[in-house]
Amino acid sequence: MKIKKSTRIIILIVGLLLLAFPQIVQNDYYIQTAIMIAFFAYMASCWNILGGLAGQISFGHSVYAGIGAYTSTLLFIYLGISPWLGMLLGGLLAGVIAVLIGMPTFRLQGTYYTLSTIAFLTVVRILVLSNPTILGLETRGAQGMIIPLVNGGDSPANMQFLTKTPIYYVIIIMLVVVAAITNYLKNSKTGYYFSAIKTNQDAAAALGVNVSRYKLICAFISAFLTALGGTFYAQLAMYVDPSTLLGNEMGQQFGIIAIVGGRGTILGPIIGSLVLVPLQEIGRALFGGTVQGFHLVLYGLIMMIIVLFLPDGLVSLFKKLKPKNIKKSTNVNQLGANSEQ
Amino acid sequence: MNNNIVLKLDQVSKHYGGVAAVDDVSLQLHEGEILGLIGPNGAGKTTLFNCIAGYTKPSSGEIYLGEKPITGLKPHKICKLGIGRTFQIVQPFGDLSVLENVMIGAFCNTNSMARAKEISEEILELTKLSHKKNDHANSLTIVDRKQLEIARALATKPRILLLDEVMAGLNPTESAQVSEMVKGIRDEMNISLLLIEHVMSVIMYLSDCVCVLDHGELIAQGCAEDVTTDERVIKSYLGEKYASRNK
Amino acid sequence: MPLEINNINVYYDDFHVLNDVSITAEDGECIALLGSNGAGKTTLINTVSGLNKTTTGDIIFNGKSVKDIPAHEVVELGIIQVPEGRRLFPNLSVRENLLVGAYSKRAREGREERMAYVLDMIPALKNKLSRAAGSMSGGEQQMCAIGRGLMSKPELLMMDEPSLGLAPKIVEEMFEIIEKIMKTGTSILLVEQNVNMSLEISKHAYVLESGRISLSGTAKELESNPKLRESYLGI
Amino acid sequence: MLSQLAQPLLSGTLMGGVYGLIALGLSLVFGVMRVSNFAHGDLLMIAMYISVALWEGFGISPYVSIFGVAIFMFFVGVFIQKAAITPILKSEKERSPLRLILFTVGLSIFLQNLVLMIKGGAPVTATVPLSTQTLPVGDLIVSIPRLLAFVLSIVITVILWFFISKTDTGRAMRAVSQDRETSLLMGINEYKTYAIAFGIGTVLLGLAASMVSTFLYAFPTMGSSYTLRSYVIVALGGIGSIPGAMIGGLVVGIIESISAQFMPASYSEVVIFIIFILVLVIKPSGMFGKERK
Repeated sequence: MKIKKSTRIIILIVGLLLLAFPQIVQNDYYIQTAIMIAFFAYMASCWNILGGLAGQISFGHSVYAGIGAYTSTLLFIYLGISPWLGMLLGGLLAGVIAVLIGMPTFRLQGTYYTLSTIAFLTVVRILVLSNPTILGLETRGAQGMIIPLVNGGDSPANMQFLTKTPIYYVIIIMLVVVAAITNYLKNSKTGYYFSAIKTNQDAAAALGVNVSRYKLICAFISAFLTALGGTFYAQLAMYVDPSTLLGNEMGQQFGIIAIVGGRGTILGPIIGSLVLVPLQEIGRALFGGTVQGFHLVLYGLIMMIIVLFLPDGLVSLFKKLKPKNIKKSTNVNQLGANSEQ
Repeated sequence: MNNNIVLKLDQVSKHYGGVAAVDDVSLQLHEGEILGLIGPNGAGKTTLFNCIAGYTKPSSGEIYLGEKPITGLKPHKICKLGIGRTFQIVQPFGDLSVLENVMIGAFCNTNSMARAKEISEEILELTKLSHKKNDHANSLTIVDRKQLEIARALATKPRILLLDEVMAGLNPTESAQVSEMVKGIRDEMNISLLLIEHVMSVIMYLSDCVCVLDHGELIAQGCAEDVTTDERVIKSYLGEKYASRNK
Repeated sequence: MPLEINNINVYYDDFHVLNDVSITAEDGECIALLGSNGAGKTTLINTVSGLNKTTTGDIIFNGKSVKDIPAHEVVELGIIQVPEGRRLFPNLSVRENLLVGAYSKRAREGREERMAYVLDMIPALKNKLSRAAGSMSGGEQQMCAIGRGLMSKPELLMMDEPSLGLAPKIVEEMFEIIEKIMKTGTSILLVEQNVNMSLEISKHAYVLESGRISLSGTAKELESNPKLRESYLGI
Repeated sequence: MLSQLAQPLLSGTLMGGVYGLIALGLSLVFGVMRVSNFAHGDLLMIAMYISVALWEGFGISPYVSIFGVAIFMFFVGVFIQKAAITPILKSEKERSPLRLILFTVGLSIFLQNLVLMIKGGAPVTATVPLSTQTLPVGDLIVSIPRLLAFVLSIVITVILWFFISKTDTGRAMRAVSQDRETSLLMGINEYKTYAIAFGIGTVLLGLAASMVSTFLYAFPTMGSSYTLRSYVIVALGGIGSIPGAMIGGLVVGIIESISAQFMPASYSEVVIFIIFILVLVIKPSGMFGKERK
């Protein structure tokens, strides 16, 4: 797909700004906030591949983040495998599990599919919470695992960094990659197929689309990428525990951010994250951590409002402006053509 | 039309509960033929389509594509083997443009974006939708949607095309336009067609041969003129007494 | 004049289903609405019922415009439809289906007497009251659907393809019932494929073709008009 | 062995009756409107918190406040229906469950965290004098509040069954659930019927919440497990079936209670999930109920 010149310039400027951001602000708090925004934008984008492109709504997607984080951490602790490699293995495992769980549940549509995603997350969380070991490896149940430091935490080869700036660059790169993948999918056979499945499975099948196969492919990609985000989050906190990574809260947030921003678009999850994630910080500033759940109250409220009044998400506000622009430009062309005559 | 049989139904039945929606139907479609399928509402025409295209498995009987039995195969497999279909209620993939809609069909035979685009543009040329190829599929008028639906199916390169009431909802001018297009498809692409239609004039104009279904049964088969003067057919359409009185 | 339909136009999205259709019906007479599948017959009666909206013209019933009244309130005026394909509530018993027919305020009072009256009109239902409607034969279902319509004390009864898919003997039985209903002073708008039977019992008839009235006149006139057959079979 | 199982069988039956009542409201809403309500369990949670607050703040026993709570919940239900669900249903030509799923998930998150914000995450319960009373029956111990809850659940189910099968409104609800267009043609006001169905659904939650608040703990995140359980019960018993919901509730209650003999108590949701998968394999029709009409 050809990208317009103006779009390229915007991408270039935004890219440079993103690169320069840590140098400009030089403030750990702001960098940390930017990391969280980028992280949730990344996760919402991963969710969006399944929920937005193919229309399969999951509110238990954090289960794959948990699988990724636990896999890379266990591989690191027991075998000394670097999380850079571990995250890929975790991603593969998450993808395979997504396919296995998808085989029976993708036959469900709508309500019962969404329900099955929440239920699966709950089950995995309970199993991790109430067992001190998994497959003989110590996971310490609810306590979670602390990731041991290498060289005092200064070991880029093991995804451990002393300052926030490199972490920021890691997640920005991940975000760019997932946006590029989404863009690629949207402009490829696979993405076209996802879109067809989302609108009408019967009509898709009539055109030769193997519906169940493409749903599974989509689940694999989405789970794989989500798992990478899980490892990132673990390395950011240097800590893995079931109630955060496998919590309902995470599972809900990925979806909410994408839905509020705009399902099925590249920018939607990013806009959603830019709008919603700072609310967490505002909540923290207002109540200083004494009040739980504040930002989620707002998330829930915003989601209800968006679903009621702006079902295509915040992104559709921009799109509504677009047709006017197109009309204007054609007018200009016509004028130009006339004057040439 | 020649005598090669491209599609053969052998005593196909479909029961729902105790009711036979399709009852022991046998028919043949020849290469290059347009076969009309008519009958009153609820006669089982769409169910028969669903059996052929794999959306429902016949309770008994066999369906052959050429020599190959295809009974009970999944819809996407049947599409790949060369049977395209349209639906009574058209639903374009609304997220995509007209061209992209057709490309989904074209991907049936290619993985390349460029090749799919090429095929689709050819098809759009043929279906006279080229000038709208970048329009949002949801913004199309009803007649364009119908043509898009056909274009999408054509892009899968079918040997046989099943058209389910493509003229429904069109005014006479539009329906004449689509009829011409359907004829063009047969002549230029050598595709055999099976079409369900309510608008009789369309059936008369297009079909080489007509099958009449009533209560799931095949009650008449033959050339258009013969069928419409067939007593059983008139009876099923107009009622018992009318048929006998106007003999 | 109980029913007067003046120049209505109905669209589904951009599909023009009814094009300037006008129809009038007298008290206690039967109007036959003929035409092939897809001509717009069902759309027409659904518009009278309030399920579709007309963009122009008016529908007047007993001197009152009904075109902007929501479907569930149209029933209160005495207009009821017996929909195509029976559309009984399959898991409700015959008795319950009849009771739902008398759901409207105009019919709720004295509905037990009404039911006795309906069962008198359609004796075939008498010993099937406790059967689940969905488990009955097509003919029995059609009788039940007519009974359900009668329960609402209709002044105008619109029947959509009542003979569809029924055996000839049952069709005759049903037409006898329709004649009985007419004698009670209820106007009937009959949509039918069974041209002959419909023309036999109706006074006036209209033929719809692609959303327009292509022929109209007394039943006698139409019966001998060769164009009628043409519009059905296209020859 | 048998005597070992008798006690869990008994507790499971008692609890199962309450589960049935909770699922009934969902079954009604799902059955009549085909509306997915992911906030079902959260509405139960809200009602329980209200019961507990009335007991702790004003000393009003849940057994007294039950009707007040039920009436309040009726208005909550009608409000949700009129403010959100009806507009969403009206705005869509082809009804798809998607927006309702998203809306009710939003509602669920909102309610959960509102309670968390105001009351914190610690579990609460209304410890009334009756809470700890038991009744020995042979070797078995019957908890009196649980027995009461069970009996009331059965009574309410019978009343509801009577309402649905014998009254005009009940018949109208069944008619709408089977064919909404034809219901309109019979003079039934579709959206009014929906509001009543949703209202009754939340009333049932209010009644159940009041009864269980004397022996179960309420906490902000309890909702999702009740939502899941209710959907499983509805799939088991058949969408919209009243006796089905009760039987499904008893089945789930008993399975949970017996499996708790072999597993840690925290595994109850694992058990529900396993039942979910089993229902999916054995009785898929329960979950493939048409959501589009």
